Amino acid sequence: MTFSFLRTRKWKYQKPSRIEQDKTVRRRIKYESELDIGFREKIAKMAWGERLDSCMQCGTCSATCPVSHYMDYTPRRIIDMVRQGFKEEVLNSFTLWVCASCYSCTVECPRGIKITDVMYALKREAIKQGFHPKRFLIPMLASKFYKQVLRHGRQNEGRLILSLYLSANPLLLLRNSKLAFRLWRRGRMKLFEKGIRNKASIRKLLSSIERREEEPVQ
Amino acid sequence: MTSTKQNGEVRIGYFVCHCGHNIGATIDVLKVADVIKNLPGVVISREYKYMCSDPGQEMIQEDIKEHNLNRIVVAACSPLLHENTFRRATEKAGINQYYFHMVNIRENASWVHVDKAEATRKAIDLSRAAIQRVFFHQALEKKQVSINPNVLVVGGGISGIHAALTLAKAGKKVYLVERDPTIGGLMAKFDKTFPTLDCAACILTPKMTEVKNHPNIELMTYSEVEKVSGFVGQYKATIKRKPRYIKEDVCVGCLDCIDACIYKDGKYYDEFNVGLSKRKPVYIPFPQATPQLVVFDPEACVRLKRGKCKETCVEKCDRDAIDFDQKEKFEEIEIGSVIVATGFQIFDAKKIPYYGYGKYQNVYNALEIERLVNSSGPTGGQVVMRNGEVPKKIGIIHCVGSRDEKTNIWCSRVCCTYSVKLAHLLKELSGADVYNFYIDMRTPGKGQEEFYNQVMREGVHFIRGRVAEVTDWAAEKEEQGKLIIRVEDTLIGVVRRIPVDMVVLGVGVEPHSDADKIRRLFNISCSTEGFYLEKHPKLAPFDTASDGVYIAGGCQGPKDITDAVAQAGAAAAEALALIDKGFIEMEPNTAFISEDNCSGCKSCIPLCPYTAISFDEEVFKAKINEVLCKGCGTCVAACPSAAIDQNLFTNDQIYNEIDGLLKYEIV
Amino acid sequence: MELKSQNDTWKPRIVAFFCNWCTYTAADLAGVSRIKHEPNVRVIRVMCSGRVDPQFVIDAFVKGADGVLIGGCHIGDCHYIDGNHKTIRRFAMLKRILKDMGIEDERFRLEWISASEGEKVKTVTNDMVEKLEKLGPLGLPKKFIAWDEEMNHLELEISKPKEEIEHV
Amino acid sequence: MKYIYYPGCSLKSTGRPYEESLLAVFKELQIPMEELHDWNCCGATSYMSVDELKAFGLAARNLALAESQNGINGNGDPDVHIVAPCSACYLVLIKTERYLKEYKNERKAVIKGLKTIGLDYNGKAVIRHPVDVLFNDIGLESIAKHIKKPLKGIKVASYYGCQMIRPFELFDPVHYPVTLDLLVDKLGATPLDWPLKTRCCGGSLTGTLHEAGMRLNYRLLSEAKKRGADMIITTCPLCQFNLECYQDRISSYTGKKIEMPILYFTQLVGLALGIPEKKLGIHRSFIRFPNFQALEMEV
Repeated sequence: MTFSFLRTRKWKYQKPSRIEQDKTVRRRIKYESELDIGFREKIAKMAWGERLDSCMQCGTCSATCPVSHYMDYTPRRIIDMVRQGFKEEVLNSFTLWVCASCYSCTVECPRGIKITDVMYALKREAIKQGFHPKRFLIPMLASKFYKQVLRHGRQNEGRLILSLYLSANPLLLLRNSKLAFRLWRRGRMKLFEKGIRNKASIRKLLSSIERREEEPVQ
Repeated sequence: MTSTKQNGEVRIGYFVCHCGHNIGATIDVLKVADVIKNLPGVVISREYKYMCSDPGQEMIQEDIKEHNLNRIVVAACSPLLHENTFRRATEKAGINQYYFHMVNIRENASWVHVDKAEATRKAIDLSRAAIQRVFFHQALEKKQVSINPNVLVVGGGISGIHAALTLAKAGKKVYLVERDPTIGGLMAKFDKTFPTLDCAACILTPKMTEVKNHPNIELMTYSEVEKVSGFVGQYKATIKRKPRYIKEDVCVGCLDCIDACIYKDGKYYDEFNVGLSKRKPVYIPFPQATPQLVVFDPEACVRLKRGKCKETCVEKCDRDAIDFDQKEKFEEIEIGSVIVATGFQIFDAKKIPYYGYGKYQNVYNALEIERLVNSSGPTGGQVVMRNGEVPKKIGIIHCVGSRDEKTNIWCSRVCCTYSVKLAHLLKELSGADVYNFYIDMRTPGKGQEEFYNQVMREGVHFIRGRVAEVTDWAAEKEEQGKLIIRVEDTLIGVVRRIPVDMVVLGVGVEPHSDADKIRRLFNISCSTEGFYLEKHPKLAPFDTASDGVYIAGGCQGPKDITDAVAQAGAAAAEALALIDKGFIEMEPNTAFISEDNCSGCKSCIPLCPYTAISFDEEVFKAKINEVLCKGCGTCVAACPSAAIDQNLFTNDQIYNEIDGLLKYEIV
Repeated sequence: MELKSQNDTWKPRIVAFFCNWCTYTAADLAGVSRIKHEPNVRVIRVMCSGRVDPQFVIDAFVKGADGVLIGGCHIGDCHYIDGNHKTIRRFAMLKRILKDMGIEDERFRLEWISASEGEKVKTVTNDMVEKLEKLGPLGLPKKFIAWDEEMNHLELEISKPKEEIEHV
Repeated sequence: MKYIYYPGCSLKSTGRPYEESLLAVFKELQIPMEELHDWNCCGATSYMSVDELKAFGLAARNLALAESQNGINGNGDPDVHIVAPCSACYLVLIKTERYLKEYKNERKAVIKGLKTIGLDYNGKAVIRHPVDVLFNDIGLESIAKHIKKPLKGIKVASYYGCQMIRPFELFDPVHYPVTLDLLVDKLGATPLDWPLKTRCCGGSLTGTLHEAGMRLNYRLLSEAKKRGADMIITTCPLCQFNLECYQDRISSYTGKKIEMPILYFTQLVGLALGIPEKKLGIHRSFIRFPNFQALEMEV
């Protein structure tokens, strides 16, 4: 499970990237016992997921998505897999993390499904259940962000990226150092910034609205 | 209390139905029968599997005879469904049918409730109310109203034409009103019809001519129904005749005036060719238009706009048929029944901006393509795009405006097969590669699946996926200058960008934007989407809630020609059944005044919408004309001295119904 | 199946007057479509909502209804041209009278439900039941008994000294 | 009425020119505005991926602060208009407002949490985007009155991005927004009609899924260039950053030189209003925007 293109330095635009084929023969069958029957209900119960069941698999979401070609399962397939209880495949999929929250699918869906919000629900579920790939930048960014805001009440882009790259892949830091320098020279990057005045209040607020896991959303 | 009991001691028979599991599964029918048995007046209380079946009805009749019953209460389904069945059964057993009353414990209880105890309690309450009510029932006779045999058909599309011809052939006088200058409707614009590919004009024009020539049909084109009054059997309608500026009885349709017009070429939007060509201010919609009469467009004609023109057309017309002073006329006609066949309109693709209709010139809607591929169309059947080129690759998008919560939620039913048909025609005529983009392929009619299969084998591509956008921005060299369709091929699971030259939008159908106006004229209900509501979706798809008003064709819901014609025939047969009976039986639910109580206050008189109440100055009392009364009961509710009452819904009956419903708390 | 005793839990009871052409048909549609809703409404069919005499409504409250619902065609759709216009006028007047009688606003409701709005029958019913459950029982009959007793008592008090004289 | 300015984290760092120009323009147009005291991060998209309820709590704190900061208007109603220039903040705040309106249990939980830190939220705050304020409250006509230097001869591609116009249709049609184009037209420049004006720039993907982000930005930049745009204007600090800061890298990947000035729409408005470039933060741009006075001369 690697992103080969992350390593390519140059890409030739005119030629579409070669399709990597899995040459090994693999048995593919899904037994009912492997499915998580309650998964559909769980996701549907989360906020704004109520209309999951009315999906007619038209594919508008995938076609309108600007990043669907980086997904292993298109959003349409994710929706159906959620409905059918393919929990592991869904939570292991890149699709959740590639989603850039642009809301195109939500706007276009002819059945009014809030697909972006379903993706958020799946992201939360994946983080909670520890499903996302290790050292995969996007969920890491989310949790770094989470912690930074918890600590300072505000977020500092420079420091966020710095700590993200440090713990994920220090090489990335090197690659982006020039950009950082240019930003800094134009006064658009600060590494040190004080957060909000009353930092404790943020922690107090967030810990007080901790929700027990079983508590259903209505 | 005793005064209302016309036939001695009240002996009630109560029958409760299981309706198989429909009622029995939710309501404890035995318990209900048991509770009702002990109520005063009830002689016999029974339950049965299917009360409406023959044995069920026979049971009622036998009980009436055996136990000398004189009131019958049946608790079963909705009175709108089976009230008449049981009334007939009661009548057969020798007592007046209005001694019967029906309790709805299926639609109103067992089907909509889950809690068995509560549903049973509700059934008992409703039954108790009915038992108390029937004490006050009286013997009544149905009143009869004669029927005017003339029929008004609104809409001259294929449905209206077929209905009018059926009625005319049966010897009935028909007024066929059409708002366009010609009859023929949408079908006249089509080239070939699916799935048999027979030419629309070849099968439609003979029927149009027949309409024109039939002695029983009075054709009123370029006309609209303005006002309707009266009731079943005795309707009056006012028809607005828009001026054509042509003497209809003089013009022979030589079309010389069109040649003579000061405009050498067409300049105005051609309605028949949906804008693909231009017409002159004086025009005939299409060569086979019926009637063969020209029309002057008052918005375009120089003479009509400015009052001054060389009037070359008038010079040319040797029959002197042109009359610029014509005014709107109103005609009043009397009819007994109405068939509404106003059809549907196509969805306006501009409402979906991401398909680029109206923005990119080579995006067409399906109706435009029908004209484009038509051999008598603006290009003579050549598939030439607006930019003058012949397309090499064509994309046809299904479900445009249909199955979408933001536009129309319903399936338009015809688009799949007509898109397949257009794919076939476009491929045949232009040799282009044709791609069809569908969500679900729905080709349910006779011969349609076979047709779909045939077109698949012709090499038309079918891609399952709803198109997300049609744009002109190119990501690849091959996409330059093309329209790019972005879609997920859902069966493969990959997003594709397909560059095409021409995009055809398979637009859905929807109710006319002014359907509401017609609906109010005839007092027809509408389903939520705006199509006219039938009385019963299965058993009376051509009937409406207004007696004597029938619906046919596209105004009732999306349908193809086959179904529209079938429904039109059924509506005509239904109207014939009404007419040939000669009279109509009305519910005797009229209001009546007990003169002793009337104080002469006149408050009821302005309330009656049918002016059925008059005032007798001599005795200083109000009087109700039973023939005019439609039985709404508004006057009854308003009478301050309780002098007015309504048969079938008397005050005593309703008060006792209320009492029965709420009795158990005090018990 | 055991029927629960009728006093164990209080449930609001609503008397509904539905016009034959729109709302009654809508209720039938709700039935045919199996749209489940609260079982508290008891429907009385009338030809037009204009037939609903204000006295019917008062009578229903007096006999123990917790709420009264009138259902008619949308304005402009009346089968009898404008019967529902008359309903509105009566409704407005009656609402004021009921208010003076101490009957809360939510207990008396007028709704336009057309023949195709089966779903609306459900929403209106459930909504009304929910509101009435919050309000609690109206219980006019019991109040009447209490008031009658009170009146009797008062009368007794007043007539006590005269009692002997009258007895003679 | 005084608007409450909610800058969000980006406007204090990478989006500094946005803040500078926004404040300058509002000052020039005499729109009273005051920064929200002790605001905190809105949570952006990342918080939503970790814990939804907390994300709403975080955003609700700002709403509650705004409600307590602004008093009461003439009619006695609370009158709170929050101006959130960053599209992400704008959407998060709006989403929070709608969500708390729709879901009772969540509202209760969030308000309970706010009460522990001495705040209360009653759903009165209205969240506005500066585009919305300029277009609907101030009006194009009164902006036009302030124009000192019409931007004649510049072809401007307006880039609306995602979160300002989606998923809620608030002040602009979701499929084909027009407000910025009308504004550009009013400023004297030529608006460019291009189909990608609402297509995603990748958001934070440029930092995490680099290639995907680069490709998305390449599409936007090359399409704008192909259609002859002189510059792109944006309404969001992240969009601006993505479009501007990776141009050299995209050029080196594709071998095609792309030099497209990316301005905030407020900078463009400021230029037309005659505010000095320095005050608008134009000197902080990577790609120098050609002197517009020279362009004016050419026409």
